[in-house]
Amino acid sequence: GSSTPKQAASSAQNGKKITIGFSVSTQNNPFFVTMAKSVEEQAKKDGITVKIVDAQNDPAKQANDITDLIESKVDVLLINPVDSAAVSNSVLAANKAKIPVITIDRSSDKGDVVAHIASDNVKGGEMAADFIVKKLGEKANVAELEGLPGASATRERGEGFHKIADQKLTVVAKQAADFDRSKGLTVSENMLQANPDIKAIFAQNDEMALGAISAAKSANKQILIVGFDGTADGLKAIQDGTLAATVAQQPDQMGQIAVETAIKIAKGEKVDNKIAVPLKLMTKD
Amino acid sequence: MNALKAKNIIREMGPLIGLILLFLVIAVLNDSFVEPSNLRNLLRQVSINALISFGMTFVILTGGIDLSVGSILALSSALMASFIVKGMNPEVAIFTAVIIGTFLGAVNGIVIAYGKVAPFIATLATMTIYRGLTLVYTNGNPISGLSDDPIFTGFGQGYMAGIPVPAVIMLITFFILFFILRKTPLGRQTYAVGGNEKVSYIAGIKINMVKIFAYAITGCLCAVAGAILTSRLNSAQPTAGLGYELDAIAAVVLGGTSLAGGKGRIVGSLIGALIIGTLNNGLNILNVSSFYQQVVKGIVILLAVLMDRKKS
Amino acid sequence: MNALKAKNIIREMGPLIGLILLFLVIAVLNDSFVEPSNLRNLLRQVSINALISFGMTFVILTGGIDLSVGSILALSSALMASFIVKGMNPEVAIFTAVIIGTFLGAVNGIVIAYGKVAPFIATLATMTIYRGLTLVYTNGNPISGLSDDPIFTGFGQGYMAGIPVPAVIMLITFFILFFILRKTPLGRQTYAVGGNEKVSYIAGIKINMVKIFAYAITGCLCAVAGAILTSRLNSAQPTAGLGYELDAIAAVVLGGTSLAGGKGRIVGSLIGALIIGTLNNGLNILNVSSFYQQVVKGIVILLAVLMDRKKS
Amino acid sequence: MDINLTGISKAFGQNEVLKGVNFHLRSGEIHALMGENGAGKSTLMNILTGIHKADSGTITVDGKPVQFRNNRDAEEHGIAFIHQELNIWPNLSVLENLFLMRQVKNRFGWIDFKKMKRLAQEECQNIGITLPLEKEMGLCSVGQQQMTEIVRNLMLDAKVVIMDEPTAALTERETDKLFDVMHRLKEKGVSIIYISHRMEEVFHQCDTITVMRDGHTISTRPTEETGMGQVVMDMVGRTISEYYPARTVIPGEEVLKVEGFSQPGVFKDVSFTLRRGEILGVAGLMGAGRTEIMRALFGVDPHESGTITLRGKKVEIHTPRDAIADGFGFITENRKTEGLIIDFSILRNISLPSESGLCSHGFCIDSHKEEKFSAELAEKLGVKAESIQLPAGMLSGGNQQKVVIAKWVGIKPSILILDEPTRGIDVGAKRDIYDLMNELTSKGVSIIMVSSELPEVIGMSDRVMVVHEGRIAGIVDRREATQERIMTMATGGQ
Ligand SMILES: Nc1ncnc2c1ncn2[C@@H]1O[C@H](COP(=O)(O)OP(=O)(O)OP(=O)(O)O)[C@@H](O)[C@H]1O
Ligand SMILES: Nc1ncnc2c1ncn2[C@@H]1O[C@H](COP(=O)(O)OP(=O)(O)OP(=O)(O)O)[C@@H](O)[C@H]1O
Ligand SMILES: [Mg+2]
Ligand SMILES: [Mg+2]
Repeated sequence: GSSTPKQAASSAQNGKKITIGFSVSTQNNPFFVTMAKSVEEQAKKDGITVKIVDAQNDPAKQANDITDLIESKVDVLLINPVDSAAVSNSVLAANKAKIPVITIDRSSDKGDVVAHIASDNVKGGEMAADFIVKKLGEKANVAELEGLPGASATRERGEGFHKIADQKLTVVAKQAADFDRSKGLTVSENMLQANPDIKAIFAQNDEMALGAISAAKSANKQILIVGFDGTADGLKAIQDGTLAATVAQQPDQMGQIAVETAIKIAKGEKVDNKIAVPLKLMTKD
Repeated sequence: MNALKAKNIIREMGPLIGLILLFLVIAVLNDSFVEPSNLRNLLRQVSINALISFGMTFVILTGGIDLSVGSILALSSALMASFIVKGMNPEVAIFTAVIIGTFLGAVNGIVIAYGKVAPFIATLATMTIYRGLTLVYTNGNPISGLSDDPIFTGFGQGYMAGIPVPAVIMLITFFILFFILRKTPLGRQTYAVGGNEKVSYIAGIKINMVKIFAYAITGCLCAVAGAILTSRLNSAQPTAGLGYELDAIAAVVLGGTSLAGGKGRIVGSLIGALIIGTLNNGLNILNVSSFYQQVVKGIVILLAVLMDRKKS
Repeated sequence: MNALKAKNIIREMGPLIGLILLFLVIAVLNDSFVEPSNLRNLLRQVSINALISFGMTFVILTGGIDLSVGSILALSSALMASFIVKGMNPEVAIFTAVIIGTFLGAVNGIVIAYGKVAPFIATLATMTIYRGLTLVYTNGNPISGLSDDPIFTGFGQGYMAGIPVPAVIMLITFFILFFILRKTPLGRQTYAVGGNEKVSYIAGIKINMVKIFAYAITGCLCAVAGAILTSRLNSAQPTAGLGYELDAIAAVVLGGTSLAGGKGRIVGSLIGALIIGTLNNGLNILNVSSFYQQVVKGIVILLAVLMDRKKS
Repeated sequence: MDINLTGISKAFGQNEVLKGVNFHLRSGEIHALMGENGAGKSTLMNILTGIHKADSGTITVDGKPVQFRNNRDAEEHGIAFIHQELNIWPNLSVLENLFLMRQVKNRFGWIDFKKMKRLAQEECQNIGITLPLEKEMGLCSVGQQQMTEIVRNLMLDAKVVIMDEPTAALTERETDKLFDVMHRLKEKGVSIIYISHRMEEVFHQCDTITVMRDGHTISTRPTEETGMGQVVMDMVGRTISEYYPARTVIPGEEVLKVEGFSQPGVFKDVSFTLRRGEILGVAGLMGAGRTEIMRALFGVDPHESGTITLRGKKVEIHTPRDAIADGFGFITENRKTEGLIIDFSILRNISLPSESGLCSHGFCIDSHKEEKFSAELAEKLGVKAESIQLPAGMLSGGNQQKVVIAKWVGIKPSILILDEPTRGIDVGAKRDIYDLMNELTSKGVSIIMVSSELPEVIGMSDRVMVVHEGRIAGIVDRREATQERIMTMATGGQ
């Protein structure tokens, strides 16, 4: 289905410049930085105004941010939720203010969302595990670098990975490195120390994977490392052959699609309710 | 004497003047800032930090500090949410969570008072412990699917006489605590302990009790803030409250309370929380880029304290 | 007299005994912990926090605190990386970054000394400002594609006589600072300012200079730590150093230095950093679940301070 | 109330401070407790009031054995204790300091500040003093702080009042007020334990004198049956022939000239000169601003106008550092907050301003040299301590004062400002300090001595400068200086 609230549509048709508000979960992560940047660039290209607010990974701050955006009467609200459950009330509030909502990357548990643009984190975790199985065969020893404990990406990517890995691989170590490259490095060093027979590492984002690469290098070990996100540094590492694969999320596409969808909505055009941005397993070949 | 009083008043007005200036600047730059609906938002947004900083004021007045506020908030909110999910009456669950928060705060106080551990390190430790327990308890997952009970949802989202309920709670708490600090022996002893612990001990003040009270009340208020947050988000987040300690401490210090203990006022903390809240709200409304927001926020805090620097 | 000395020694050994206990426990639980390769890792991992906590020791001895360490690390490391990318000779870039770090630290010191702002709030403000500037400068992206220059890569990754270069830097720095604190008037004055600022002022000590020095040396060491990190990761991260202030302060306090200022030893901070590093390394090696890790870490820190509680 | 302490022993670590002390207080008497610095007087009183626990011995009150838990417990049993080291809350107002432990509440159970203020004013009127009730305690002068402590304790309606050197920070007038009150209390049957190092006071006011030395009770005698010589003999184990040593130094040329020194609201148009080897006494009432003038002169506080001429050369002093560079030394009146770093060892406290001079190889401190330096000074001043490695905070009040003096003598100043230098110091040590002053002046050091003890000012000064409400009321030569003359000038009379 699709919907186009009349208010927003009419204001756009009156010739007033369209303003969209974008609440992004964090800017402390290149993935979301890329997403925010592509939103900004696309908006510039299309000649519309965009207000970007950064929730700094805090759902409460996001709730505040969104009320502030509603307050400044944006035409369309783009939300990249910190957490699907926590964002629900904000979406409901936007519904009440008759501002159409688009969610990106993570969904909202409640409320009317005109369009949801995402790639599936759980699916991505599965893809990573499948890749390792394909490369190393079943029962290979793998280690997992988790993101920030309690964060939704941590949960979903881990869930997908374990769906496959618990059956077909041997997960010998699993430690949090908070999506941070330097923590990824030290934690990998320590995991490799304790388990010299690790054959592969799945890192829940590219930053940690890059840390793991440094660790493998300094331990002089050949290890299959798989990342997630497909950031610029991650892709470069694939070119260099140090990173075996990354589950690329294409945040720039997400941003572009989101802005285009928002404009359509503001102009009263129909849009799809679910827009999937495909995940791509990037490897050297 | 009169000149002294006038000087005192001006000094005490410092933070308020800062707040008013900030308010005016943002209002001039964007009129939607002063719309009633935004002011209501502002109050609601401020309430959580304000409640925590009220507690923090007590702690800082005794010469302590509490870094574990965010973790207490998260743990009590997770427990509350799971009670509700398990079918407990939401009001009872809120009440229970507040008791738990008070207890967690009291644990801080006991470690500090009887264990004689420096407050910074004691609460740094409990900060990680309580956060870890929250993650263990929730398994890292948010708890959602909470009640639709109107009292529960109203707790964070409702209005009373046009004022958001969280703001009402904040104001009522403020008046109670203001009164305790000003007019009761316990309040005066809070100042005394922070001013000179040794003398207070010799004089027969139960300094351990005063300290434990300060941390317990902080824990209690964190749980109240947690309940508001849970109701607003209609879910409990294991990562809720990360970094809240810094905002609370900033609010208290912006309000003119000395980190050395013994000197300060809770009105100041309210104003401090309003400054921080106004800044966050205003920077969003003015659409300042999130990278620059941090720079601006830091500079404004610095200016506000410099304006008011003679204390400390 | 001798009994007093013996008591003092035991008290001063407190943190060391804690470290040894921790070491033994982990070694018993998993033998790969004591392998030379892991000890080398451990030293390398510890070096960054240790360097920062050496600086923090000076700051805390003056009665201050520095929350901006992580942001200084990030900003100086981002600038360094961009200089290298722009073609500057890596060694010159490291040197320049260290100068910049020292300058950023000195800014803290100046705000605190001349602006008479409480250190906590001053560095809380600069923490956000410096972090914001880092994000603005890097646009939120890591800077990679740095040099393959062996001196540069060796800075973080190399070995000298079988010891990781970062650990060598840490040890050399340690001895220099140890000497400064123990043997030079500047070091003594650092203690005096923290012990009683007024008395020090009347005794003719340039308290502002002493304070600025403490913050500047901290900034300098943050930049050195940043250079090590950049070399290890072969890239600069805008989010580098988040939360490092807490680890550094914990190391200093675990080492027995009083947050009230005037009392403490830099050896203690080294031991404190080793305790925290050992804990992190050990918990990873023992593959403790990340949720429980936090709980365990908090409890160990608490126990370590309780063992050593009589000071503060 | 009749209090009997028998066989009280107490050791701090290995330092045996009290070794079986006996002390008997009868009801309605003023009982002086005397002894050298560090004899254990304060410790004994701390034990009586429950602040410290005795290792052995018994305390009986009206025949019943007691053991107080803390000060408050003692207060509730009718024993008030005015401490030597002022026990104040610097962050609270004078009024709150008076009432913190016994707050007056209204019928709702709230604190009734108005009523407390009224009560405080009444009490002050009774005694005949005024206190700035609203002022923050930390901003008050030591004298005002001391008076507040006294008033607070008097309001307890105690049956026993212990006064540990109450007059150390008071001037003549306040001291007289205090004596009036003491006698009024005595008439009401209150007993008073009075600790002081001032002989005249003790002999005029007290009924009985107990002398302690090295943790033992040496003697307890009614005042009529003893004399100053005897008491001094009991205290220090030797006779001290004369109270004030003869001044033999003949002042030389003028070294310091201060002209038109002013700071609005604090002091105005202060002009005086100081000659080489001279001791200039400074007298005045509490709050006259003597301390303020000295602080400004040393650069601790600002001054707005005026010139300082040192040996014919104009100098600018804006920080203590400037003053030290110009050869000034300054012994502050408040040793606890401005004189000592309590946690530092005696050694480090003494060497603090001299550190840069104790360096070998240019920049590193020579610890042997430092130790020798401090040890010599500590010895010279007769600091009584087990070891100079001990924290200064562990010393008795008088010994702390000696450490402060040692510190400043150590920088070899050419002009030494002493603000209440003998506050809390025993007769023997006082004499040592006077001798030291003479020795310093004979070596050409000039001294400015602010003191509230008129006999001391008259006994030791070459000239006496009297300060009244921030102005110089006059400067009189030693030969013309009488107590009456100085008091008249100090109170604004001609
Ligand atoms: N808390 C303490 N810890 C260790 N030693 C102490 C402590 N309090 C007092 N002393 C020691 O006990 C001795 C007696 O001190 P006390 O204060 O009783 O002397 P005093 O007779 O009151 O001297 P003064 O006339 O100088 O006030 C001193 O040597 C002092 O160093
Ligand atoms: N730190 C301070 N801040 C503000 N006012 C002060 C301070 N110290 C003293 N005063 C005020 O300055 C005036 C003079 O102080 P003070 O009583 O110290 O003078 P004094 O002549 O040295 O007397 P004495 O030495 O006998 O106490 C008083 O009114 C006092 O309250
Ligand atoms: Mg004494
Ligand atoms: Mg004075």
